[in-house]
Amino acid sequence: METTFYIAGAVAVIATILVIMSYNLIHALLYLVVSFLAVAVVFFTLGATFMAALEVIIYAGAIVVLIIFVIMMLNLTYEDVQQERSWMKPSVWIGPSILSFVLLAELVYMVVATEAPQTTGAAIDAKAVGLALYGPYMLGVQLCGILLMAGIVGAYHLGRQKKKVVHRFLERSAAS
Amino acid sequence: MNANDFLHLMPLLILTFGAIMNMLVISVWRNHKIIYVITAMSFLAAFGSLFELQVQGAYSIDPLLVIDGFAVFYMGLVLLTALLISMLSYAYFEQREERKEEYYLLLILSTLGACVLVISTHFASLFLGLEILSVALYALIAYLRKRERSDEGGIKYLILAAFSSAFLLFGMALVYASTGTMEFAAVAIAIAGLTELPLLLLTGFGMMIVGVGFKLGVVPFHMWTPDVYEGAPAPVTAFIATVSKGGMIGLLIRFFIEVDGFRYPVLVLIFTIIAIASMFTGNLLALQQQNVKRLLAYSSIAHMGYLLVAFLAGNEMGVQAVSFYLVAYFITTVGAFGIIAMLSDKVRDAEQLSDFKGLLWRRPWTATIFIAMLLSLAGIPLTGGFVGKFYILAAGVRTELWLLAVSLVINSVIGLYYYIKIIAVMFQPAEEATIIPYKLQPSIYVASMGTLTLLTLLLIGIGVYPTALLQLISTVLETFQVVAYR
Amino acid sequence: MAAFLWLIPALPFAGALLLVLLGSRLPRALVTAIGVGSVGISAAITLLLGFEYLSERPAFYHQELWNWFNVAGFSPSVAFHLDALSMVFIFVITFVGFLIHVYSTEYMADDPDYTRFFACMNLFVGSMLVLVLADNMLLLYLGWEGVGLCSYLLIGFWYKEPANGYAARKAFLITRVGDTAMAIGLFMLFQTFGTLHIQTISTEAVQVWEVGTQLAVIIAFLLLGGAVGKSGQLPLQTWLPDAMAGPTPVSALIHAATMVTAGVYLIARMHVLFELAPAAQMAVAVIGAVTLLLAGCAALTQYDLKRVLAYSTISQIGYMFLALGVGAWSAAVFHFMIHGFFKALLFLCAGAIILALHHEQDMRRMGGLQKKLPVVFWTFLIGAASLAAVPLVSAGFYSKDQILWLQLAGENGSIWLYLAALLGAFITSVYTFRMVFLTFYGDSKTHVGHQPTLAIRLPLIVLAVLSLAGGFIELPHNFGHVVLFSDFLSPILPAVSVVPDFSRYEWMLQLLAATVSLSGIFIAYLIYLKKPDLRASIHRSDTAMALHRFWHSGWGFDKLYDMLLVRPYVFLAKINKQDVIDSFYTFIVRLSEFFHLLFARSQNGLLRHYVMGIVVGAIMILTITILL
Amino acid sequence: MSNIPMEAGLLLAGILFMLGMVSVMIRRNIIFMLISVEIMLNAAGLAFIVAGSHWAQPDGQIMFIFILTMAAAEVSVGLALILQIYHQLKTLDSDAANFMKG
Amino acid sequence: MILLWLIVLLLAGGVLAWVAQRFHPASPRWISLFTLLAALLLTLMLWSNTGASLTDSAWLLRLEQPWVPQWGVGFSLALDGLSLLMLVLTFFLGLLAVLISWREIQHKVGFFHFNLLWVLAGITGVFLAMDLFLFYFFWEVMLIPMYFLIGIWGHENRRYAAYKFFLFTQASGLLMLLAILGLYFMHGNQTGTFTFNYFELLNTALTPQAARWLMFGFLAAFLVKLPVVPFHSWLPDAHSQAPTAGSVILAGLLLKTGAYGLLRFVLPLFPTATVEFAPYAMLLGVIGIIYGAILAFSQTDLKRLVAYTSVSHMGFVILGVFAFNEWALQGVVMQMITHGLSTGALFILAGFLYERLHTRDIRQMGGFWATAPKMAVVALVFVMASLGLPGLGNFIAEFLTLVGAWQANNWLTVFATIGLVLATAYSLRIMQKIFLEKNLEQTVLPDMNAREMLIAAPMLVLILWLGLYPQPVLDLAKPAIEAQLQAYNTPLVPEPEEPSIQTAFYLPATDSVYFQNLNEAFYERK
Repeated sequence: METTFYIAGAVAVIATILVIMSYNLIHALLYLVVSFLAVAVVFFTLGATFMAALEVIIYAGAIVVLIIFVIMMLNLTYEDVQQERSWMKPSVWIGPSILSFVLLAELVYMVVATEAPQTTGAAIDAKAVGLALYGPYMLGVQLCGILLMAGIVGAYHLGRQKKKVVHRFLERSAAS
Repeated sequence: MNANDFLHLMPLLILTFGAIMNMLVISVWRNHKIIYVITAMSFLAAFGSLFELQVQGAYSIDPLLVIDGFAVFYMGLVLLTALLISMLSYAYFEQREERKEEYYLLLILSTLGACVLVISTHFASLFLGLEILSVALYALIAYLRKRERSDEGGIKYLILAAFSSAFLLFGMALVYASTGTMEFAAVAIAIAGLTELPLLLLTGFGMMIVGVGFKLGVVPFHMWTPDVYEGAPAPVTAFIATVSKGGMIGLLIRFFIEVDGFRYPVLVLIFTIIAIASMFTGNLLALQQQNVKRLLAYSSIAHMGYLLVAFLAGNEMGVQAVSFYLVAYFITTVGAFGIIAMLSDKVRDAEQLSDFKGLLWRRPWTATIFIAMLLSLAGIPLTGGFVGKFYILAAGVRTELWLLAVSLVINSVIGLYYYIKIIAVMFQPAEEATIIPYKLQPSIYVASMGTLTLLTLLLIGIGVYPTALLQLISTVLETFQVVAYR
Repeated sequence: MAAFLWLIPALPFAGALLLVLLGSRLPRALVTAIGVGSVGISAAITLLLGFEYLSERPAFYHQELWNWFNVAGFSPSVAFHLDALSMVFIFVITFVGFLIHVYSTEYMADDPDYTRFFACMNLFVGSMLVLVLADNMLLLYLGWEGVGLCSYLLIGFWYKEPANGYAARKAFLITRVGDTAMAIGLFMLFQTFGTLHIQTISTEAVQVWEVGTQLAVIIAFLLLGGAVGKSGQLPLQTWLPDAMAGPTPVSALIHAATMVTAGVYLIARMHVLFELAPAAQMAVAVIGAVTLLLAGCAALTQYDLKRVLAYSTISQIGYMFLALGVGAWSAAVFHFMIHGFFKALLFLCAGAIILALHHEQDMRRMGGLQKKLPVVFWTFLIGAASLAAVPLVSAGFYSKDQILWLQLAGENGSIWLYLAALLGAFITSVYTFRMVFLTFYGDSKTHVGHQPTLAIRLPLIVLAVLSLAGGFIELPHNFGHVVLFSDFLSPILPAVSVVPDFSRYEWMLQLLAATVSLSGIFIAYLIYLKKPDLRASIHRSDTAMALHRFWHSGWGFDKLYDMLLVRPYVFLAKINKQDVIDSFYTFIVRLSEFFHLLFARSQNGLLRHYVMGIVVGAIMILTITILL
Repeated sequence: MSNIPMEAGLLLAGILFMLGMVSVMIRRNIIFMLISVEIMLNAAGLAFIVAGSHWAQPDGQIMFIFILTMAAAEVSVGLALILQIYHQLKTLDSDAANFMKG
Repeated sequence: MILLWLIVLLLAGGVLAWVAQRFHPASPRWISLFTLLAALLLTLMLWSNTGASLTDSAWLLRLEQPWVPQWGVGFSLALDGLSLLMLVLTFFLGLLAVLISWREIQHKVGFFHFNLLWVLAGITGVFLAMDLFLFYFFWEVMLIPMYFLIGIWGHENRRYAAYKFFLFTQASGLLMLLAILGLYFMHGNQTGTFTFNYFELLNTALTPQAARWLMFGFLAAFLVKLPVVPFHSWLPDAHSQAPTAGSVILAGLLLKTGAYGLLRFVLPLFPTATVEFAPYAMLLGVIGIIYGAILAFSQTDLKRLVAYTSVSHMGFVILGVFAFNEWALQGVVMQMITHGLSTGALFILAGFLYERLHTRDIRQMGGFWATAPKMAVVALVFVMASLGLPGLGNFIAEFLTLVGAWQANNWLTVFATIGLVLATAYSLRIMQKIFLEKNLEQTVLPDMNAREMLIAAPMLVLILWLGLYPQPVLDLAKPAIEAQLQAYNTPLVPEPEEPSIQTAFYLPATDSVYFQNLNEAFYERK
């Protein structure tokens, strides 16, 4: 189990690095899926099987697909990849990387330096989660509903195009 | 969940109900006025239901929420402000957007998020409340889709808010990892015995501060404020400045006092630095600003710094001072943005300093209201802002936070400079107006001006006779169980 | 009659007030009536009061009008104190003042500001009377400053000429320097005695202090400062020659007869204090001696008729100081009175000449007036004789002789002071008759216009009589021994104690003084009338001319003060016109603006940078957590 | 069940979080930024699950569900907004959305 | 209650004036005129009624109403001689301010008078408040309308001046607020009752360290307002840019609030700290006297010149306050009143000149005596008052101050006295440049008209009256001053017996009794 955890973790990290470094959006998204899948494996090793499934279904599935849809709508081309490449100059990424590294170092230091109370991890099955979710966290679930409602209404309002604009857009995409 | 729980959640239920009503009505018949009325009514009803709560001690709905005096006060504040904003919004959106109905829906949801924030006692409810607030806000900020600035503000806010939410979440995870619980009270119990906090926990707190600090718009997490304030429609800006920040403040106080963070010098130091940096940065940034909305954004950074002074006082007086200050600040901010909304035309908001040239002679009453608001921000007597600032200083002096108090004083002076700069612009010789506000229907105009006048009177009322409000605050806060005041 | 004491100063004040309030609407005759009449009635009351005083012989009259104020025991009153000393002074002030007022009616007749002139003159007379009648130092100070104000107003009377304004300001400022010293003296007096009441101080001082107590010396010096300023003595004498910018009657009244002798009055009034402070008293004498020589020399070289008289005034007051310095109080006061007569006379004559010559004041352009202005000539001659102390006939001889004699014979006297005084007497007669010869003899150079009428002649004649006869009320004891005047003053001013050994030399000394005086006249006659070659040879000599220029400029004091005080002050004021302290605050403003710009650049609108801002904040927070 | 130390799990979460953070900072493409934020949120969720597994409580997983919900809502609004911006500016460059500054 | 009505009267009058402009453009003038007249009469009535009650207690009237009981804030007003004098001055100068503005202010008349009356209301409140919170409240209330007065109706550089004025006073005021709060909590922690009441706070026992800091807080506000030299730089700008009425109120009243604050709060609250600080304060005063005089001498802008003379004159105030004896304090009170009159008058004259010439540059003036003799005489009197000519009120003030200061510190007093010489220099320069010399521009300056004479005449009468018979004023202020000094020591000098002069002949040495006491006391102190 431990080995699986470490391997999956390594895969997740590498895949994420590749997400960061790739210039092509679609490639990046594919790596992202890999990363999510690896994380799902990590969940599995931690005993959160239900969450592993959710990770695959919603993150790797729904969200990424949503993004891909949008990318398709935007009709990105090779020029965009070139542009992406031109944006990724060392001068751009060195500073933030150093900052992040500092922050990571601090985080690592803190995590390692802490003597966390020793308890053994235990698998939490879907039933326990479900009981808790519809027990004490009942209200939370309802709030989630409201959250989604806000998201939907917002996305609906913002995403709605003026007819004319949509029309022109279609025209142009047809022409190209 | 039992009937009593429902009763205590009545304000939230009413808001949800209002939102759903709105949605239904929109799907049947888009009508601005009806939606507006429903919205206002649901705010009003939610506010009214607060009186039915009759809080005796704290009523807790384990593990997520608690309804106590503090919660009632902050909810009331949030709801009233939202009501006022919705009233001002009507005039603003009437002329601008062909689809104005969703705005009210989002406004209600957003307010609901803020309400959840102030009554939450658990990381989960904190997070959910915050996100409801944020997600609704993304759409609200970018609501006027045709304005580039509106979109820009929206995307900036979205990315940054999600970014900071990630920090908040990671922090919460660390705290959870360290203590094994996500309830405020349990966290407090877990660390109660410790004289020194474990590093993991501190890191968690530290990362949570990032998230909280972002919402409050304090230095160094302030950079979104001016852009979002400028980009958002004036009523939404008012909403961000008041409801969103107020909700966060309420949460911060509840959490921090519950875990008694004042015991830990690290946290106090961090907040002290943030407070001082916010005051100076905000005020200095505002100094030569020509855009009134941006200027108010910068000034809000400074005001959050002021609030932190009272917050850091960490005593009962501090909490009361924060509450009082918020009331005054809310009235003032809503009033100021209300004026901006009133003066705006169809294309852009009246946000350039030059738009206010000679306002005192062109529209004396509007100008007078605005002057009152600015003076309140500057903390000049006869306005609530003065009493609020006084209270904050008093709280700070009581705990002998001399450094903070002196910074506050210095900054009040810097702040004064740009507030009176606006006033000075207003009494310059009248010129041809560069921005001609949309002619409102007389009834709407009267209603809006009436609202603003009411706000002004309220502001002066609490400035001249703060006793009643103080009384209210202290009675309401009595039920708020504070672990340990210094 | 004593009940009317208050009327003496009040009347001129009332006159001034009336003229100020109604001046522009009154006909000229009424202005004259008010202006001259108020002083005239004052003079009359003074005379009546004087007779009463002489017959009753009380220690003093006292009249309290009201309590000025009372703060924690500091309670000066507006109260008048009339004793012999004040009597002499108010007599001179009102009487000479009246004559000069009369004279002015003609002298100023053509001036458009006739009313203003009389208002100021009346105000002056009132203030001066308050000065000498005050029963406490504070009220005295009121009069003291009041006369300063009037002096300022009258010197700058013809204000259109900037030089006149300058002279006026100079007079006010320089005297104010002395007044400041005096004010400090008053603080010290008050601190010691708890009152500024003069009589109380005089009585208490003797009990509190030994002779030579340091505090007493300091206070005496400070009061001396005031006296020196007002009386144009060294080192504050430079304003007086310039003060001649005012109309001539003003010079006669203020800058010759009355105000400038206020210093003499002050010292005489506070003589108890000065007796307790021998060092200060010695200083008075030395100042007097030096001043009289310096001013005499300066007078020798002046061409402006009035400037000669001005320097001569300084010099004569030097004599008074000399007398005061050796404790010859009554001699000083006597000389004051006589000087008041003859100097007023000389000035008025000068005024008549100036009027006749169309405001020509340069003696080199005069000459030959002996025939054309006979009355003026004769009266002037009498005045000059008195000034030069021509023996026996002139009043000046008696007053000055007394001083000279007491320099040697007085207890505090010394041979050096005597010699200085003697030399001064010589110089005096030289410059006096230089003036006479240059003005009245020789060829006529300027057309004579206005012939004096009664309003001018009458004062001249009266004063001339007084200048001749005034001396006979006090004659040396080897020579008639009339002591009316010193007797009159004796209750107030102690007589000087004479070293008895000197008595037998008195004759000799008088003879010496007379000789000196006459020889001075003779030398003036030689140089300026008889032997013009002599004069030309002096003019050819470089050293003589350098000396001449040096003396002409009043020993360079003006230049010195200008360089030491005025210029640095003006320079300081000029460079700091914008107030350096202000720039400090401007700097703060600039600093905040700088920070504003700095911070504003961070707000560059780039989303990535904003994210970075948050990250930096997170790093800072975590760093703090780790480090602490 | 597992003997994986909590530190290891948290470190993994931390590394993923930081990677996401770097990405937000270095990318100019708004979609990339959004993706990066998702990575961060996912990392935070991982941390919750690690902690929950450590304490053997379901709460961590429940938080993960909430995070998931929030991420979904956020992505939907975000994408809508991005679409809108793309139509306004014809680019996904976040630096182009730079009208407001100072 | 009458005290409250005074304030309410002014506030209401202000609002009425603003509103009334809609109905008739001239009505605001009349409304504020009558309001102030009523207020003045009311205070004069108070004065005339208080002859007997003065002796037993310093306080003539008190009003205590709860305001914010949670904080221990009361609406507490009280009137003693000092306040009464200040009120009379306030309303008198206010009345004049209305009269001067009669023709000068032609636009936004209503708003102008609104601001004018509200400034005066704030000032009245400051002079009456006996609750530190209330005091601070009024202290700030007077700023805003003043800011408007300068900023709207001022001269060319008015905005800059208005900012400067506002920022300086606000900054210093906030420091005072800190000190007030510090005092409040120290008192509260000691006694358990948290209150801002002045009379209660007087009994606070402070450690020397705390007292020092709190005193500095209070001083900050008062010294800036006064102003004392390094903090004076707002004043020349504010004074020279304000409209005439504004200048008069600034110089005549606003500066006095600083002096009043020193007397009322700093002295009694921190008796030990002030004694410690006294030499430095007096030094500041002397620096102010001399520095202000030098600056005044170099100015060419008439109003700026007069403004700097204020700096110089206010140096005497701080010099006197920190001498801690009755002479000096009486001198200070007199200085407050007479400076209000004399400088006010000079500003009014500057206003008259500006109205006629549209310049304040004295280099463009000269020789106006010929055509405007009345104005010249008035100017002369007030110029002389400003240089401290005896017989005019300022002399009494300065002399008493100096006498008092001399008892405290000899050398500093010497330098302060030298300031009198410098005062002569700049004062005479005013006369010289405006009324004397040649009239270079050949301007025919119309003399003062009846309205202007109506303004000038009372001031002339008052300044003369104060110079010749200031006793009523001194009597009125005496109990108040003694009360402020109570914390220091019992008065040095026992009450003198009335000098018993019945006859025309003076009986010497009646006052030797008290002179001896004084001497003893003095040497003991040394």
